[in-house]
Amino acid sequence: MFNDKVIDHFMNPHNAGDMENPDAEGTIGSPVCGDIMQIFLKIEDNIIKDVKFKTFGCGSAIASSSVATDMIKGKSIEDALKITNKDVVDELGGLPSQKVHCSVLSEQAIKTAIYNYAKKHNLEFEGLKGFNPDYDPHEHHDE
Amino acid sequence: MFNDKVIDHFMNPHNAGDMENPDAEGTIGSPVCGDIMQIFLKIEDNIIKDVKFKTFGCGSAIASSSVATDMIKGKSIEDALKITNKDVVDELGGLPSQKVHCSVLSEQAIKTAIYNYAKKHNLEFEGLKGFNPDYDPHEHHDE
Amino acid sequence: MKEVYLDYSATTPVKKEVLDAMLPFFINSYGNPSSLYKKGREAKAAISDARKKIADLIGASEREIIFTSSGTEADNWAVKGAAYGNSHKGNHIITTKIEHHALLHTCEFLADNGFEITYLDVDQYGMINLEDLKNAIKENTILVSIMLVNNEIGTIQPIKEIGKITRNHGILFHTDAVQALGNIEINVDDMNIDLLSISSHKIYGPKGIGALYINKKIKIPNFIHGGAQEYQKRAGTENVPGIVGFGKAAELAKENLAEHIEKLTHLRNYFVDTILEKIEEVTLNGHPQKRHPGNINMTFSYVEGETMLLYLDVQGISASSGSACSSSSFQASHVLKAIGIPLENALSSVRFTIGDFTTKEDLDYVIDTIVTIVNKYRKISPFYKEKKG
Amino acid sequence: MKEVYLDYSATTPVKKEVLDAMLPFFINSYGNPSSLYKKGREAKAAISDARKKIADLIGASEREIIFTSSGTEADNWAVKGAAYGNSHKGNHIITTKIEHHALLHTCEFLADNGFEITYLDVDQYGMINLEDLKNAIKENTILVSIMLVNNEIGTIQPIKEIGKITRNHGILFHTDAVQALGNIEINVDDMNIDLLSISSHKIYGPKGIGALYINKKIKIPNFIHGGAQEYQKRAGTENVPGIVGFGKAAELAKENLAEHIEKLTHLRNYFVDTILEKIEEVTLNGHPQKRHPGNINMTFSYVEGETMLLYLDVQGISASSGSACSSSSFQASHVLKAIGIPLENALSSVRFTIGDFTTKEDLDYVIDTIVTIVNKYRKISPFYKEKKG
Ligand SMILES: Cc1ncc(COP(=O)(O)O)c(C=O)c1O
Ligand SMILES: Cc1ncc(COP(=O)(O)O)c(C=O)c1O
Repeated sequence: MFNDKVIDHFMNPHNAGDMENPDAEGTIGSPVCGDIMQIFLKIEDNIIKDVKFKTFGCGSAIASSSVATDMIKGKSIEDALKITNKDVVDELGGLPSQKVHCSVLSEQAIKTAIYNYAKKHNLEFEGLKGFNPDYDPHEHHDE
Repeated sequence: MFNDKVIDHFMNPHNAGDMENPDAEGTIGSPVCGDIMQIFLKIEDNIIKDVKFKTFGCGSAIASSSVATDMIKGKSIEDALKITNKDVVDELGGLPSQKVHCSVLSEQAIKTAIYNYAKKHNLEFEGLKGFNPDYDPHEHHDE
Repeated sequence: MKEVYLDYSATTPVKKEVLDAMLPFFINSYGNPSSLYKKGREAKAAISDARKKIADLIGASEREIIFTSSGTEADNWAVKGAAYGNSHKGNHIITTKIEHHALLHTCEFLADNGFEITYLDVDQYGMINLEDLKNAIKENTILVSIMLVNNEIGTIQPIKEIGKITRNHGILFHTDAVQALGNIEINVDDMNIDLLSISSHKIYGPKGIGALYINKKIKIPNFIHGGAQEYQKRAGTENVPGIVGFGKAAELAKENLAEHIEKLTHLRNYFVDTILEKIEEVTLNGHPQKRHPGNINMTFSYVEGETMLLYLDVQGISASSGSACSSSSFQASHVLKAIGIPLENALSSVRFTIGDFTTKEDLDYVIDTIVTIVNKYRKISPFYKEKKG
Repeated sequence: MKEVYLDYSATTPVKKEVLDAMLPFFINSYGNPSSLYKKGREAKAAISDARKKIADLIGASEREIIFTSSGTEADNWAVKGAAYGNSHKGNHIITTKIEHHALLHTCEFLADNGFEITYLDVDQYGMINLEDLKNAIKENTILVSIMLVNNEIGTIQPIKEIGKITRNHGILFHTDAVQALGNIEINVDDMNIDLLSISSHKIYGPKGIGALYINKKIKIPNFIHGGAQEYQKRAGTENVPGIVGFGKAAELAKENLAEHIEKLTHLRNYFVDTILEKIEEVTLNGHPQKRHPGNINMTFSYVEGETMLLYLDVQGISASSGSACSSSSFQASHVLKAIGIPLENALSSVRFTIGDFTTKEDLDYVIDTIVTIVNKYRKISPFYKEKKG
């Protein structure tokens, strides 16, 4: 069902755990959907210096978060915002179709964290245009 | 399903075939029921000297006729009339329950032949009391 | 003693390759295909593979094949499903007088529940008349169900033409292809079929598994409700070894189809010709050409069928009086009646069906035995008068 | 890699003795049981023998066992049959909120077709309340269907008492005993049961075969129409190897019942006690005593169930999130919801089911793996706050 890379990221997720005093934080999902995702960011000069995630979610959600957090670490906020759900899935080498929606969760959690950061600091990012932090990934990716 | 004695009588039936100038003849059943049985008798001094049968019927009907004709050969008419369907089945060593009705056919054919003989010669036999030549064995032995 | 099995239309032995394909799924890969772990995924993949092979054999696509427990269940589902799923449009169903009991008794059930059934007549060969069909179609007709190959006399119906008529009228068309599968070419698209029933144990696969082809353009309500198996169309833990066996049997059937048909046709003709040459007053029932390649249904006048079957059985030969499921009560077959055979002749008819393991030697043995039987029991038949000279 | 199968309630491997009993019926004794010749009679005798063994296991008589293709088909037949067969008397059916989907979806179908269904609540252990049942019975109640053993949490219902109530009211009583068979004592007469569903693949028999017990005093209409098989109650060529395998499995289950229950109970208790000792904030779901001897359903708070199952799978361990047939969509189980478990906990629950091939070593390996998983994923759970000190 899952390829080795997915399994590896699932079993040994990168950037998982807590962060003391994050500069930005985003939470998405709810236990009602069966999964919840939190992202913590350290941001310096518009660069994502560090990232951590926590999740109560399935293996695909964990693996996606592991890869997605790797991908944004060290990037500028604008560049991080350019990373799509599809990029994450590609980086993982593919997910079963009924699991693709789980990868949306990490993308959305990152955007939410940056959205909160932007709000707090009164910033605007091109990549956040049209972003709605109350978006529910489950409604759009049902089979 | 069938014991060896039944199979043996079925495959090598005794007293099967035609008879020239029989003294008595009885036919029972009809192709509508799937079987028909004919009995021919030579009778001398109330003794059944010879007997033949013909049938379009199943294996059990053939085996029963083979045994029944053996049983009446050489007997007086009154003694022959005493032979019941059960005696025939016993002599065969048993028949499957759904096949017992086939053995009734030979008993009834013999009685019919004697009935016809009695009528022709104006005789009366104790063993024919209550006998109805239009009796249909299939109506009474259905499963 | 020699044993000759000539009842391939009743059921077939499982081919060794088929059993070999099934064996891993009993003790090792025994997982429930709905389970997410490895053993479950193995089972699921095996089902998908089998489904493809079966789809291939009839020119369907994988998602159009839904496994059932038998041809009978497929017939029940197709006909009841089409009936109840379209009861808002009408309540009239057209079928024939020569269908298998799985179809006829399902129709009787529907007739008891407010549906109206027309049973088409057939000619002396067992063929329906396309004009009769056209005339039978009414405003409220919702389903036509006509079998592809008859199980007793082997007659093949003009399915493609029937399908054209039903498509023109926008009526669903089901065909019972249980006897056709693996014995004639089937292509569901070319034949304009909406629903088609098949069964594994007639093509050298295991018993207890069948399938219903449901054209992807149509929908019928479920028959067995429960878990989400079979694209949520038929509930119940999948019979994995059975499905795998059916798949393998279908694969072999596709590979061998031309050869199989040729071999059976050849043996069948040899048998029929030899019998007709050696015995008088014998007739072949069913269509002379348009018939199942392995089917021989003959009337041996004056000899009762059950007598013949019993004698054959004692000699190690398996044959039947028509459909296996009614053979415990020897009655005149509804099919022989429908083709107009008089009752005595119907009761004097026996079906021999040839299959992949039949040899010419087998047939010679059977022919000799038949000659013996006919001679023996005609002599003691009240109807028979020997033709002298 | 080590492989440990702990999903015996989803399905079981076929025991070697069972497969050995089945094998002759594929390639040699392949006759159609309806056929009159030797090969047919052999198959018929084998079916009768299997039927006796299954009847023996539940205290029934031979004629009361009718083979079906699965537990699901038996459930469908029992409930639809009882419903339509008694629709002149009423249209009300009582069942529970924790039935298998085979039952629930059948009831939904009936609800769509004019029947009225009452779903009884259960307490925190999954037990129904007999007073609730009595209060639910109305003038128009025609059927009570309550499962014997729940498949997710293992709870055993007070079937005998339920049967007393239904008998007093002259209402038919069906029980889904698919999980109970071979795992607890069953006696249909003692338990006042009218209809009972069972399935072979849960007791080390093959998939694709089940049975419905129909008390000889009652009659329900047929579900699958066609040939005269199964005392004319269920049509379709019999799955002879499947039936023979089911029979053998039933024979073994009867012989080993006491030992089986003892062994499973012992291993189950060891597993539960060790887990509870090693991991905090874990609970056992279902009834503490009145439960299936091999069933372990536990909530590992803060760890998502599918994560746990995937990790276990990678380590060669097969377990499930409840009923196999819904596990392709990980949703909170209707059973856990019915016993009042909050959603997050329901999503953190996993079912392990122990069987005849499970060893203590297997369980130690699984326990160690679970400890690793829980430690690892609780750390990254947004809900979890480690208790310090
Ligand atoms: C309680 C219960 N009922 C019914 C079924 C369905 O039985 P089957 O898998 O034979 O269709 C199952 C198992 O899947 C079950 O656990
Ligand atoms: C034409 C036809 N339809 C349906 C069936 C029933 O199929 P199954 O034996 O798989 O129930 C048969 C064979 O028994 C058949 O010959």
